Amino acid sequence: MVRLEERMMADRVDRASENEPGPEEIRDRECFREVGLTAEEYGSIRDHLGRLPNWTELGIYSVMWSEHCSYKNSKPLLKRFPVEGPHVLQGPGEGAGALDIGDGQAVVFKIESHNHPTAVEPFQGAATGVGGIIRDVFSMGARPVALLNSLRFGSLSNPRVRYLFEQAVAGIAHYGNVVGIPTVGGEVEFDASYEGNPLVNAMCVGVLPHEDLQKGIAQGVGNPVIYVGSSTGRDGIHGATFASEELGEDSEEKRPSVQAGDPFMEKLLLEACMELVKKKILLGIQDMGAAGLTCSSAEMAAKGNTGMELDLDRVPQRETGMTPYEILLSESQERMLLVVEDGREGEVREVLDKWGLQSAVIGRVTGDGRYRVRQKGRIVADIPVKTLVDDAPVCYRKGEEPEYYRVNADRHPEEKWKECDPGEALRQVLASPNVASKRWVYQQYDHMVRTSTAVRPGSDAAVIVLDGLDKALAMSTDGNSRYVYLDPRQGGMAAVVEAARNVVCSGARPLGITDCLNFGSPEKPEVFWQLEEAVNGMSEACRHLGTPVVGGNVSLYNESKGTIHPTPVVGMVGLVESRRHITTQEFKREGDRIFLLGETLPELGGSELQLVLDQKVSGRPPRVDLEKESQLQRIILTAIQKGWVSSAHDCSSGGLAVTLAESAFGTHLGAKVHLRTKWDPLVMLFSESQSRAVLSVSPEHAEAFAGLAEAEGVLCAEIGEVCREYLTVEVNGQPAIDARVKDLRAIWEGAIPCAMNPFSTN
Amino acid sequence: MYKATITIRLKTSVLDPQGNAVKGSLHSLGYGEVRDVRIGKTMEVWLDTPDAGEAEGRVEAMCRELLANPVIEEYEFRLEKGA
Amino acid sequence: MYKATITIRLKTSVLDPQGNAVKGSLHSLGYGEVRDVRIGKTMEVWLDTPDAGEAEGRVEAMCRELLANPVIEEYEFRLEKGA
Amino acid sequence: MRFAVPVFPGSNCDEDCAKAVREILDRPVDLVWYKNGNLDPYDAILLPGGFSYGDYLRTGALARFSPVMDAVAEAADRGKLVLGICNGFQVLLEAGLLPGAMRVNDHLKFRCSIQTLRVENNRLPFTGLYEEGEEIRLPIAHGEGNYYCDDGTLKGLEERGQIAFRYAGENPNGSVTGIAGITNREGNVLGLMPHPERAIYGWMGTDDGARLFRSMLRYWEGMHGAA
Ligand SMILES: Nc1ncnc2c1ncn2[C@@H]1O[C@H](COP(=O)(O)OP(=O)(O)O)[C@@H](O)[C@H]1O
Ligand SMILES: [Mg+2]
Repeated sequence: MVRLEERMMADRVDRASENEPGPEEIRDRECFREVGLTAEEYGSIRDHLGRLPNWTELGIYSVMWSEHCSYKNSKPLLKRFPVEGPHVLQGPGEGAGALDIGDGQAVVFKIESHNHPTAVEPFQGAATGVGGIIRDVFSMGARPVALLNSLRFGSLSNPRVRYLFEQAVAGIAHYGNVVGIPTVGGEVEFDASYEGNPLVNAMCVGVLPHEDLQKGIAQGVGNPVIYVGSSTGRDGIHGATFASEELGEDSEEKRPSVQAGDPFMEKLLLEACMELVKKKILLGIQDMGAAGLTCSSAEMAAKGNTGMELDLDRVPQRETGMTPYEILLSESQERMLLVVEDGREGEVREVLDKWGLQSAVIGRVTGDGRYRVRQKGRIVADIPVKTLVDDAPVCYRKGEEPEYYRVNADRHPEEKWKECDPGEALRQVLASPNVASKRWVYQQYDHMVRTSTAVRPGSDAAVIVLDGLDKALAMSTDGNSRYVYLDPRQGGMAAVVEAARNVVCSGARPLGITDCLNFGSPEKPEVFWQLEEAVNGMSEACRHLGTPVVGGNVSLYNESKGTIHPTPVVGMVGLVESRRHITTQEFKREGDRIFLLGETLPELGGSELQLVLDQKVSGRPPRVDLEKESQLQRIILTAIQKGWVSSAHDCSSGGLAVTLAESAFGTHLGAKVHLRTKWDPLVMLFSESQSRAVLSVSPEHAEAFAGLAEAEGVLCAEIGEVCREYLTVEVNGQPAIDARVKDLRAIWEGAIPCAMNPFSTN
Repeated sequence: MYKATITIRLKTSVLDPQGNAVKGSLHSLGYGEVRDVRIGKTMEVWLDTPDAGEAEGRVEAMCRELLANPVIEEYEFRLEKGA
Repeated sequence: MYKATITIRLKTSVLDPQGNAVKGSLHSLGYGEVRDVRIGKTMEVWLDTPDAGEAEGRVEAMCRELLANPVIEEYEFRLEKGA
Repeated sequence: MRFAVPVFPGSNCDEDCAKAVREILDRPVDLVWYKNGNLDPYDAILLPGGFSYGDYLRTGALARFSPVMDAVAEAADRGKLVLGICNGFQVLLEAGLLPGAMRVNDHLKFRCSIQTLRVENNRLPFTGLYEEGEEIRLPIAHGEGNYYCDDGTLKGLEERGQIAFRYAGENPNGSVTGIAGITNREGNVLGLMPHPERAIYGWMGTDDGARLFRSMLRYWEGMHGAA
């Protein structure tokens, strides 16, 4: 039964097109389900409006209340992250987080997923992911200085996976290369669980003087709302909702028309926006990302405690006959929304014209808290704006410890491999695409444009120097999904500490993180358990290391043929106090002493060795001791700052053996190593115990270095010295590895190119 | 021997930034009458196949499998006999 | 309104790296009968010109001036009236 | 000696080039917007790398029609030094200021790496401070650096010493006879795919590019006296 006032209101807000279901029809035929809304959600929309929503309004609510925009499933968990710290200028909530780095400067960074679009069209999907994250950063007023990424794909033996991987990498490369932001780092993991559901997470880092920091808010009643950039087409409609659903067999049908990126347009937008920021014209700026015009405009109004009125006839359109629903929900790329003081439109237009960008005043800020949209003189939506943002439903779900977790408690893989030869094992692990050189990937990225890349891809973290300052920024993306699968809490912690360790090994103090939580369907209790545990682990580690979470992104429903491994990815940024501290992982000089820091335990659950020898993932992953981890990081950083350290490389996938080999790659050097241990050689060499690193130290500082480690209570063993050409390792006096570094390197460098070109004859 | 001439175009709903850029340049060069530009690919494939029917089927398969990306592109082709 | 469909090809004397790569991929996908592949561009240009003769001249000029690079490419086009 | 760096929509190495001139040569340098058709105040022009007009149609093809390119042609004509780096090289080819054309890399992928080059001619305004035959290391970053010219043109380039640099060892893009950089007949216009401006300090991985800029300055001072 329709109440009288509902009917009256519904008359005032028009149906935009005869082809759309009317308000009553939506109610009677439950059309809200088509856009992913539940009956309860539909009920609250009615309550919020005090009448029946029309189709346009329903669309607006559906995207604003989707997981992608509202975080309805993850919000309660995200509250657990530490988000504060003395140097936090902007925490989660804006386009990207910002941290003070002294000298009046700040670093702005964020990571975001583009998993579903990549699964559908890998080149454009990955490329537009990069485009979106760049806009998030420059919409904060920051000049983007670096890009990173984190990739997950199925096995390269599958031709479809090779296609997806090849195209996604090419798309990432293309976008960043054209815009002229160096792609300086990242990671790639291959696992069958990503077969039909690859992950592409892109991170952007920017720098700005504090006073340039922008916000995405709509202020000042009467001020104009300006649209800039590409015209709106029908691309990516319902991308946000789509990203919040499982990819099923019918996704091919249901998928929205694919968004194509135009990095050239992005470059123009970037430069124009930087100019507007410098001219101090902007009151608010936000990019049109997920859920397009709707999300950006509604969020700006909600954050500004204002309202907004938009006239869709003024929105530049690429296609004809677009309905309000389509215009509002389109995810066409390379578009921004600006709010400026009334009367300054001319100044804005001048800058935009210079860069050849089209722009249009498409609406005004209002004071009545309504989100009102017109087309052809009719009101097609009229919604209390706060209900779109603040009243989005929140789902409090309950997790349930899965069976596999309990079963894994008493699996101890290391017991069976006693007879395996360590040298052979090393060759196999180096040939595993997870460990193998990623040069095939990063060679396609321009990692040197802007001439500030001091550490290029291939070392633990990338380092970018800052113009006019002695300071530099180190950055890394990390996450080991096998650890997270086996123990999400430990795996979550490991992602944070590994990222921090990478940054520390490069000479930086970790400042803070951004994260991307890639998980399966939260409606499955075991998936929700993974998510909750991982968030707890990450939070604990961040608290302990003093690295707040200043932004991130959640990507749920990553399921096609089964659920992906739970994959939280951490993007860490650290500050190098002086360029003199910049350190890389390669050995530098013959005769330098090699130290192993930290304790090695029999921890091979989820290890690369396990994967290579058993083709499976079982047991418990390495445990993280946060106290030990921070001690380790402290002494590495101190020793680097004292100028004692020639090279530093953290132990991660593949354990000590791989760490030693990688330290020798990229040079003509090798190492002679003697290990003493109570464990089996294979365990000693391939265990992935956390909180360890291999440093080479010049002989004159060796003693002081060992003293420092002892004083700090960090286990420190001098295990050998840097020599030429060969990697030889003895364990308890018995030869374990004896190889020419060149041969090992050929295996390590050849693995991915070979896998990508299985038909090549050479 | 057959020669297939394949034309691959972006679907009309997909943004063609290249076409837009070329249109812009044509305008500034004084070709103001240009209304729209769309850019695609053309491929000439020579096949050692004796039979037209077979050639047709094979080219169709190549297009679907490799040459065109059905998500954003559409294709058509014609066959000619001889060189 | 006229629509010009322009085909731009690499001159036969110029090696076509893309065509070669595609040929290699086709072979490895089992299309062993493929002898050669050459890849070029196709452009659709819509002109607001009432007269066919004029359209012809203008398109010819665009090709010479901008659309093709005479060092490595050759072009041809056909005109159609209407949309 | 005053330098101009023309900026096209989509240029992205313009600042890097200007920085190299300021820091290595300590000479004045201006970024010049592509709509500006006057380069009279400048002694040398650096066409920067990047993706002018998004590389749409063909690399360098759309940039060539801008007013600043008329001025570049005029400057080249008057014997001023013109250096085109990467996309700048591609623009010079499209503009006909250098012979030949660019194709996509033979492996079809964008390639960013530090390559070894051989200095083929050190009697050019740009190479005076290198040894002839010297091997130097410079970064490349391009998807279309596969230089092409026909046999007759190649013969002419070789005879007149217009080939400035070739890749030594691996040819990263398939260019004809490993060509990495060529000049015009007069030798005052150089186009090269590698990026000397990305190789001016050791921490960048190599500083072999600094001498290219210094060579230009030395040449100019030789002609005009230090100023
Ligand atoms: N997708 C990628 N993009 C750019 N660089 C990458 C990518 N994947 C790996 N790399 C680079 O390769 C090197 C090794 O990566 P990884 O094995 O993940 O290092 P770590 O184990 O220290 O985190 C790093 O310098 C990293 O930045
Ligand atoms: Mg590492």
